[in-house]
Amino acid sequence: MIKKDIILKEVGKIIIPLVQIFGIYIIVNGHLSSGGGFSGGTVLASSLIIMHLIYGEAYVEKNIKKETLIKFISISLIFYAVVKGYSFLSDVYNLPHPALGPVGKIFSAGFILYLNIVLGILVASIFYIIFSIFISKEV
Amino acid sequence: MEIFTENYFETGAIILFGIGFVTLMLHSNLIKKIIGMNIMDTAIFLFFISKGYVTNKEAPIVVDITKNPDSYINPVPSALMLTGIVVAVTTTAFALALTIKLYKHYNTIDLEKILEMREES
Amino acid sequence: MIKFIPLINILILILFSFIILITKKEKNVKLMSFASNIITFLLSILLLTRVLLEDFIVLNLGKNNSLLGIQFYIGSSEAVISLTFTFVMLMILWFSNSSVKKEVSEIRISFFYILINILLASLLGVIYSNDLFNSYVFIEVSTLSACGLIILKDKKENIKATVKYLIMSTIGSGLVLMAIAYIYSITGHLNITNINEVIVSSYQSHQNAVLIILGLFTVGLGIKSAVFPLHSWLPDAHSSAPTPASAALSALVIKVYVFMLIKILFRMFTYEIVNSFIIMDIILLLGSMGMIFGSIMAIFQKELKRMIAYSSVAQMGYIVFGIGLGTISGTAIATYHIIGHAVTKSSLFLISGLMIEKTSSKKIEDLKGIGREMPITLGLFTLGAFSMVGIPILPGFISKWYLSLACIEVGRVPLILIILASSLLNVLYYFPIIINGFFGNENLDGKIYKSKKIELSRLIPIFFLVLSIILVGAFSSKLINLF
Amino acid sequence: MVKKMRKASAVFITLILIFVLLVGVKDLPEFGNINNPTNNILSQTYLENTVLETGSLNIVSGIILDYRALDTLMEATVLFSGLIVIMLLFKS
Repeated sequence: MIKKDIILKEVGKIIIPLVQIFGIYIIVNGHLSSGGGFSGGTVLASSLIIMHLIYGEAYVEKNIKKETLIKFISISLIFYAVVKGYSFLSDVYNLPHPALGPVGKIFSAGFILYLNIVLGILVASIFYIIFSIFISKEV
Repeated sequence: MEIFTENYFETGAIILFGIGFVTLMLHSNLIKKIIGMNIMDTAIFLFFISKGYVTNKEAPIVVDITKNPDSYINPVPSALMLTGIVVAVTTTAFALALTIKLYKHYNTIDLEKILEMREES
Repeated sequence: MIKFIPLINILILILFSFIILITKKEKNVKLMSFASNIITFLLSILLLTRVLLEDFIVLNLGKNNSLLGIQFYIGSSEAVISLTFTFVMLMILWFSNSSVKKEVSEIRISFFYILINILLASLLGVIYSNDLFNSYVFIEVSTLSACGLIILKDKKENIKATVKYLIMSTIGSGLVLMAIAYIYSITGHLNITNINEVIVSSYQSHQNAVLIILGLFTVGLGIKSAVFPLHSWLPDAHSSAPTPASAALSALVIKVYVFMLIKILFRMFTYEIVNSFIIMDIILLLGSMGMIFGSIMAIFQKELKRMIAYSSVAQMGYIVFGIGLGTISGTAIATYHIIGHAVTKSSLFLISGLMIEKTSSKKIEDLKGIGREMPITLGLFTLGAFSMVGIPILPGFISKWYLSLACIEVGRVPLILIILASSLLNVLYYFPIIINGFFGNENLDGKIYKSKKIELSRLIPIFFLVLSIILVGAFSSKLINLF
Repeated sequence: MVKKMRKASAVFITLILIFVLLVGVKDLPEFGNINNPTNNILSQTYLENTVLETGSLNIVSGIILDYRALDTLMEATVLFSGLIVIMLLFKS
């Protein structure tokens, strides 16, 4: 799985940050333009996958451990479920919830921005883990 | 007959669904079966999405907030199909994982051959 | 706050399953799984008492608007079924506390508990949800987690059975989604109550489409719930899974889809609309065929678990038969049979798991004389089998009795013959096990009395399940009146 | 021979399925017409209220993360259970 091609490595250095920034852009602008947690998360996951393919698994492991990713998944799902359960309750009982903010700005739309970010992390981690399981055929 | 040319989106989706279904039924190769499964799912998404279309209207992303809300298409099918796509992706991933595992055990991905093997042993 | 119990049930189950993923110690995993299941069980009791007072609860999620968000509808049948399911799942968990280790390797055990939690949450979701697309998503979750339960054992047959199950159920869910697309196209709603309002006034202008929708729902959900000609995946999947998993699959999972079919046929469309189409006769035919052929297939099986799995096909036939009658009483009995069969089949599977573990053989013929070695266990098995065959007071008899009454009510008396024939066939495959187990004289040589005794603590959950079989039978008239 | 029979029956079943579904399409409302039942009060309310009630300019995003958020939560659970099942499959 180790490709020592110099061109790939150098191009990877430029491409990967761009892809990551693009993914984060899609996630954060989910409530303003087309996009959102799922599509942005897949873009982020693809950047991790490119990293895995070019530099090998050890390099990705050095930056983000798989156990950390699993912790990310668990924590973001817990956050999602708790926040959403709270917001269902708050709709009925008029409990406090974050202000909607000015329409059209990044920090607006109440919970939606945070949920999108959480979903992005979740989707990116899950897809990368599935990919690495497929490629190494073990957990 | 003309209703089919008017409802060309639905007709196309149904025919695509048939193609996926027949791929799923005809081939015993598991990868081809999974491809058939995917075509089937995509056809259904196409069918569902076409329900939301309204002639001469825009995608439901507000750019100008003062614009009349009547100028956008129906957003419900798009919202539903976003969920549907993720479900289909997960099912595909799981089916592929099963295929890898089956290949490890039997050294073939031909489902008919695999099913025959039990009767021998 | 009680209104929110359905949502809290689902959230607690999935939350704990998320936490289990990052929990290392096995003791904590078990503790959390038990805690979440006990909480849902208690909350379901609370929900039932509330529903008995108010007839039904409607819960709107999302801006408190019944039109825009997702709606949960809990009537009395939903509440009773959810109580039964949480109870059965709790007993299965209790049983697996000591047994699952014998079939599943050490590192996979925490996955078992995660999958059980997700499975129960998704089943409860399908039961509660009053929104078609939401039900579809819950169905997909339940399919994936059911697949996971089958592959807990790392054997060739399990993977093969899972591939079969996955392909079949993908076709099934595809057809269901297609049906949802059609119905959205002609009504423009996803909420079952709203669809009902629209479709009652407009179904006559869409006769063909309505027939196709009914057909797609029947076939799609029929594949998933193993209605007779579409059952080919069930015996492999249910017999190869580990014992607690096959109890859950056979007792709970396949029932949910039939219950959703009941909701769609009789709450979304009404009795009047449905009975004006040919589909009800087809459902009735499928049900009767399932009752007969499922039993016939079960007779020829040589492995105990496969036999019980085929018996599930036959019992699904009873439920579908009740639906196919197309009357209120038929539906009530179908719902009653869902509950009766859930408790009976789970106890039968758990007991057969114990017997297989002790004799270390899957074959039925090796079970001869087992009554001498494990008298209590076989005694419990006998009670379950009596319920399946239809000995009075037990739920099996009661559903057969009321099904016959419902047949007379709609003037289809010859159908009673099918019920009778199916009961006789049931006798043919359950009684040999019991008779050979207790009385087969020539088999008893060399078998020592109570030699394969099982610790009483492992039998307690099965005791509770068998007790609940008797209770479901004893309170049958009250239960049927509820539905 | 058995194989051929099976293939023929597969094609036959598919043709019947396509035919039946196309009969259904014939019964459905016209594509893109503004008076279809799908463009009812439900989609109207979504279009009018989403920006005001959720503050999201992307109406689809507002629907899946606010009004129908339970769908999305279960969708995340689908992903989660898919991951669990795949991890389970390759754990040995």
